[in-house]
Amino acid sequence: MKTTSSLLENAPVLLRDWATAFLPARARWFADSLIDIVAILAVFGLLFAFLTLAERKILGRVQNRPGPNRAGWFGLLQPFADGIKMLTKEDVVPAAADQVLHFLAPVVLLAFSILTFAVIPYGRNLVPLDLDAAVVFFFAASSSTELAVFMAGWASHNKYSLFAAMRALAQLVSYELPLLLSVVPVALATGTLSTTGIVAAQAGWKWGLVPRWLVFTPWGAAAFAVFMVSALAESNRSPFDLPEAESELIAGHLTEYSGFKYALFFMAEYFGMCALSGMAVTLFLGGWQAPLPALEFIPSYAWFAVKLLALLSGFIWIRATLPRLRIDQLTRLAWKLLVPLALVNLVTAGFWELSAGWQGAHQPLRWAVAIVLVAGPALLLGRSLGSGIGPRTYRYA
Amino acid sequence: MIPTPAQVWLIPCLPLLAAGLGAVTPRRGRRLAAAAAILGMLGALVLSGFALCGALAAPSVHAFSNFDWFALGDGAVRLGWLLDPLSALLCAMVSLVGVLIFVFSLGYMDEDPNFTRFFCFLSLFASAMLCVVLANSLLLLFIGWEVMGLASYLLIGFWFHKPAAAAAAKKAFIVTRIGDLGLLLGMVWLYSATGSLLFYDGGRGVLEAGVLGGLAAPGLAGGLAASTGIGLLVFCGAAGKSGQFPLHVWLPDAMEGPTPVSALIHAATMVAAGVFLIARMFPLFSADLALPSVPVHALTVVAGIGAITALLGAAIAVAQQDLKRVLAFSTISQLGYMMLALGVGSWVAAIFHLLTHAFFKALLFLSAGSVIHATHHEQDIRRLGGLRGPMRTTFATFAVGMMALAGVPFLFSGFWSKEAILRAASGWTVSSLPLYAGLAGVVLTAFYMTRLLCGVFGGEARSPAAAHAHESPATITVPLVVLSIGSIGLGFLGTPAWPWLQSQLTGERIPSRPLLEGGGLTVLSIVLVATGLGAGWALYARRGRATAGDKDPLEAAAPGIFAFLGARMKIDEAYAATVGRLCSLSAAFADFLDRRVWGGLVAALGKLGEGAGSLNSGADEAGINAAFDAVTRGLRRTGRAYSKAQTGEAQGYLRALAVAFVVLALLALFGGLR
Amino acid sequence: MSPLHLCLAFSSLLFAVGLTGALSRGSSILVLLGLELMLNAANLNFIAFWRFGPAGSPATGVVFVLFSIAVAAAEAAVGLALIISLYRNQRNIRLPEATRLKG
Amino acid sequence: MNAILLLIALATLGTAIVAMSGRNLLHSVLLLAVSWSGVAAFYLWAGAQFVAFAQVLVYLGAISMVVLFAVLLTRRAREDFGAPHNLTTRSRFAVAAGAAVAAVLLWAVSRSPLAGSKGPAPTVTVRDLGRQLLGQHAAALLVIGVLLTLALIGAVVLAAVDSPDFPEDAP
Repeated sequence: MKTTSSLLENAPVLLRDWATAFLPARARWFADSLIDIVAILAVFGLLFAFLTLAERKILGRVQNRPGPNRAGWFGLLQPFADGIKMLTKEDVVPAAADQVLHFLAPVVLLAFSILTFAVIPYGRNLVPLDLDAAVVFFFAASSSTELAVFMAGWASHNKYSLFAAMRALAQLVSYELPLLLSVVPVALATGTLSTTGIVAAQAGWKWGLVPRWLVFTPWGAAAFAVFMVSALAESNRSPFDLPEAESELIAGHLTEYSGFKYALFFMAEYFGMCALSGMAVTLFLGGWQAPLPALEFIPSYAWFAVKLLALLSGFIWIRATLPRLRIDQLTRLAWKLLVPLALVNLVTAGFWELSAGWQGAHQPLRWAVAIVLVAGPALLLGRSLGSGIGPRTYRYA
Repeated sequence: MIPTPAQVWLIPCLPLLAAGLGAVTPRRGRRLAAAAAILGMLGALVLSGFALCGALAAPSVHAFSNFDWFALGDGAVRLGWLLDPLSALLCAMVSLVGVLIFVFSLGYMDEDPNFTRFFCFLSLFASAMLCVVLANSLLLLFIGWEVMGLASYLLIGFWFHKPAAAAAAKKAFIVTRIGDLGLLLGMVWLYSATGSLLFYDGGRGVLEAGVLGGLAAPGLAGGLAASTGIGLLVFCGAAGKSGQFPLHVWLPDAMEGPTPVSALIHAATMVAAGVFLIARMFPLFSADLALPSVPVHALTVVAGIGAITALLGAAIAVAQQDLKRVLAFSTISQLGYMMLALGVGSWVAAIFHLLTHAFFKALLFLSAGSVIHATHHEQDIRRLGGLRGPMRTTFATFAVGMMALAGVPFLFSGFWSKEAILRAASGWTVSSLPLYAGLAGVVLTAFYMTRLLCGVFGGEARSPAAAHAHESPATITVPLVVLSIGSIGLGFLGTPAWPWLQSQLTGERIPSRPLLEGGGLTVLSIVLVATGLGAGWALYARRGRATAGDKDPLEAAAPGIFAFLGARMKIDEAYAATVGRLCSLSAAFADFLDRRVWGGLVAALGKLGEGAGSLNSGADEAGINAAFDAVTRGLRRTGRAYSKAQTGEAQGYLRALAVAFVVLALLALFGGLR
Repeated sequence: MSPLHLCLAFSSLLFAVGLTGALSRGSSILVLLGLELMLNAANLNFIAFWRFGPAGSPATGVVFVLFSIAVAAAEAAVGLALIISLYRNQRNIRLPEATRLKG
Repeated sequence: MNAILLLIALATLGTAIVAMSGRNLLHSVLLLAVSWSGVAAFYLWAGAQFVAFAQVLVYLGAISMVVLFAVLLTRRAREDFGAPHNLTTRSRFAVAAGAAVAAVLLWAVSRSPLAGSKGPAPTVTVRDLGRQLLGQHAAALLVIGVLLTLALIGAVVLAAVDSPDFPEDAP
């Protein structure tokens, strides 16, 4: 992989070095990281803003209506309008609420969500923190957000919000398992847990045409599917948006929040979505690798952005089409389909790695066996999912 | 169409087939069984006739054909068939006499309900006898020997509803079985010594010079040769079967069977088998003659026993009242003569006498049969008499048989064969006792035969049955006539002037010698026969006996001896006294031993066990258990004390842990453990 | 005072705090958490010795901490299940009152 | 170098003590979560990144959740958390025992001759850890796997089975 030396490619790094050149060595690391943080916040803050707009626009188009187009040209200023609205709204806090926890919940949630951005490689050498166990760091941070959800649910001293918090926790905990399990084959294939290492392992093209991204391997596709479904559930999006579904428990564990804290919760949710899609891109779609050798002249961070936007639009599209799942269907999907599939995927990945050396006639055989190992369990397990339409049974302690 | 040795087995096989057929035919298939039996015997007769021509064509050759019976280890048990003048002659004699007797039994057994079964047993017996005669292996001979024993048991006990017949069959079977044991031991010894039981096997056979040399060596204790030992054992078997002195007791009782059976088995064939066996194994018997140092030769024993039996048989026959018993004892005495001939070394004379005896003794028995048939089973001579008038042909044939047996000179075969024996006995170097016994026998034989003739046919009918007697039908009288011709004609085959039979048997040319070349001996025997006949005629013909109740003239003369002889010299009672009592005594002793001694011992052991058990439980109860309970009680008390410490409070335990940790740490730090 | 001694002191104090908590509090959940603290103190020691122990020590300390974290997780799960069944049988989770299992 | 250590130690110990003595059960649980993340910070300071992330993932992600669930499932009424924190004889004895243990441990630590090397933190990459786990400690890994499965299945059975003594609890 020849390192492109085009100006555009190295622009961000050069810019940053230029800015911190005058500082003494010791402080340079501190300044660099400060710049990184500001850059990430700016980029993803804007992305969050326009993402809300894009979402409402796309939903509108899907439902054959124009969507917000009043604020500014074609509604482009709508997010800023929402922002101002949120800031000016009164921040009501329930009297009997647990003041400390009530305030802490959004802060902790946002802190951990943003923490996850530290390890995603945006460009060829645009990674804020190159850790050896980056993937574990990412999932450690993302799994800590559950505490904040509980705090929010408990602190608002409201039966419904506690109830909703419990449901959200059940969903988050259930989907954390398939999320982690689907990532394990990637580590198995690439041999490392550092995100830059994973992206480097997906460089190059097979027969000069098909990039070596993991998604194009049979187990990769299955793992990508499981990862995306779990990511949807982890970020409480679309079919799994039971906690803050309007028709259900008002706004779930967010009912007692208003004004800026409510905006913070939304921002944290979108950041979670972006982080998870970013990780999906890194793990399965080859991070900032270009799809074709010919297109290598386009800078790496552009490719990362294109893929990220593609996935985000996928999220929104799914939200527009799929109906909401009931809590028992949701957990049954996780435990009876996704977890077993992820485990079987481990086996397929193992087979794939062991049979890497097969030549000639064995190639199609290898693909056939892998496909059967992937499709078989999916079909078999999928059959029984819809059968549980019967009445729900609740269990007390 | 001369049958080669390989096809010789067909001769015994045909009667066997007939026996098989007879066995499966139901009781009412009378004609079928009879026809099968007779056809079987006729076939055997024709085949043995052809075999005889074949054998006589090459008299010196022992043609044999051996085959493997079954595989035994790496080798195999081999049997074989033998065809030489001896076996051919015997085979022809057996089948001829057999056919005649089968025809006779057609008439005799006519109204018997078990007619088919009788013919089945007869055919079985005939095939066994032929098998013995033609066997080239002692084992095959032994098989035939045993089947003959079985057939004789079945036939003697044919009217098994009569207790006497059943007892006689058992007695015959057991006594012959004792003899057969000796034969079996001899056979086993022979097999272990030589490794094969075949007589002639191309050099390796038992009777051939090569092997005999090994046997004849004086290896046993007291300088006895192996061949002598084996010979004596085989002689036991022969003695048993041919009714020689110690084992003859079964033959008179065997007369309980039907007369054709007595004629065929207890006159012509089976009893002759013993003599044939020794004649067949003569090379083995005579092997030890060459050894100077052997204390006793097998043949001397044979001669001794033969002489005693001859004398004993003749003496008892004189005092018998029953028609068939007299003939039975006469057979025993004649067999004694044959054994005597064998003992003195001339097996050819023995076989010649065997052949002639077969014919005239069968003739006598069948005539007696016809008498019994006519007088409705009246066998006691005291009640018979005056039958010469109504039963002419039977009287004539009976007379021919009597004269042949007595040895009336020149015309009858008995005289020539007896002369041959006496001449051989006179030539014997060891001792001349057998000669004197033979001469005494001649007198006695002539005497008791005339007594019988006059008793049955002379004088007046002494019972109503005898009075109403009338001549038997043709099926009975025709065989009688044929046999009488045989009795007369056969003698001329072996006269000194034309010794055809002797040369055929020995295989080398014997020069013809003048007719009376025996000189004084022949004249002496003629005189003795005349004296016997005269005495008989004097005592019984002229004065005779008026009524059945009168005493026998001889009895009047010597009542003590007559009674002693009449009771068969009390040999049966002697056996019963000695062997019988011995068995019952040992049985009683064994029962006592079993019930009292061993039973007592086991019961004692049982009691001992019980005592030990009770002792043990007592000690266990009082001693060990008590101590054990005490210990457990102590344990339970301390256990309960400790359980108090188990308060159930988890944190209590944690506190205890902490305190213990602190104490231990202090100990470790300051206790100088460092 | 070398960093190793400081770390060991820190872990011993954490251990002591955990022990006191487990001993003093009535609610069985807190006792369980005290236990977790003690376990964490032990892990501290492992990493301290791995970091400041004899040079070039292999990563067995780290591996052992991983295993002990896993065991602690399993122990917490089972412990809480026990507490729930205790609650079901005894209507409250006060440990001093749960003394049915005694001699 | 030591300053950061002192800071981390202070934070962890402080939150631990407050958690243990706190009245509100939920507050103490959340405070404990903070003290666990303090321990994770210590691991980071000591250079064992993987262990730190694992600690955060397991304790904050999993164990605190389970404890919170347990707390919610076993509370009868609101006031349950406000248990009066009276210094009974039991807690006084507990503190004494704790202090004694602490004293003994500190004494042992201060007297221990271990010097401890000054060298830089030996870096342990994930690949080495993986190779060690599946090489030298493969058996232990398998046992841990079995232990975890059994423990969790046991926990589910213990918690989910309806107790015969209180039938009214069954759904």
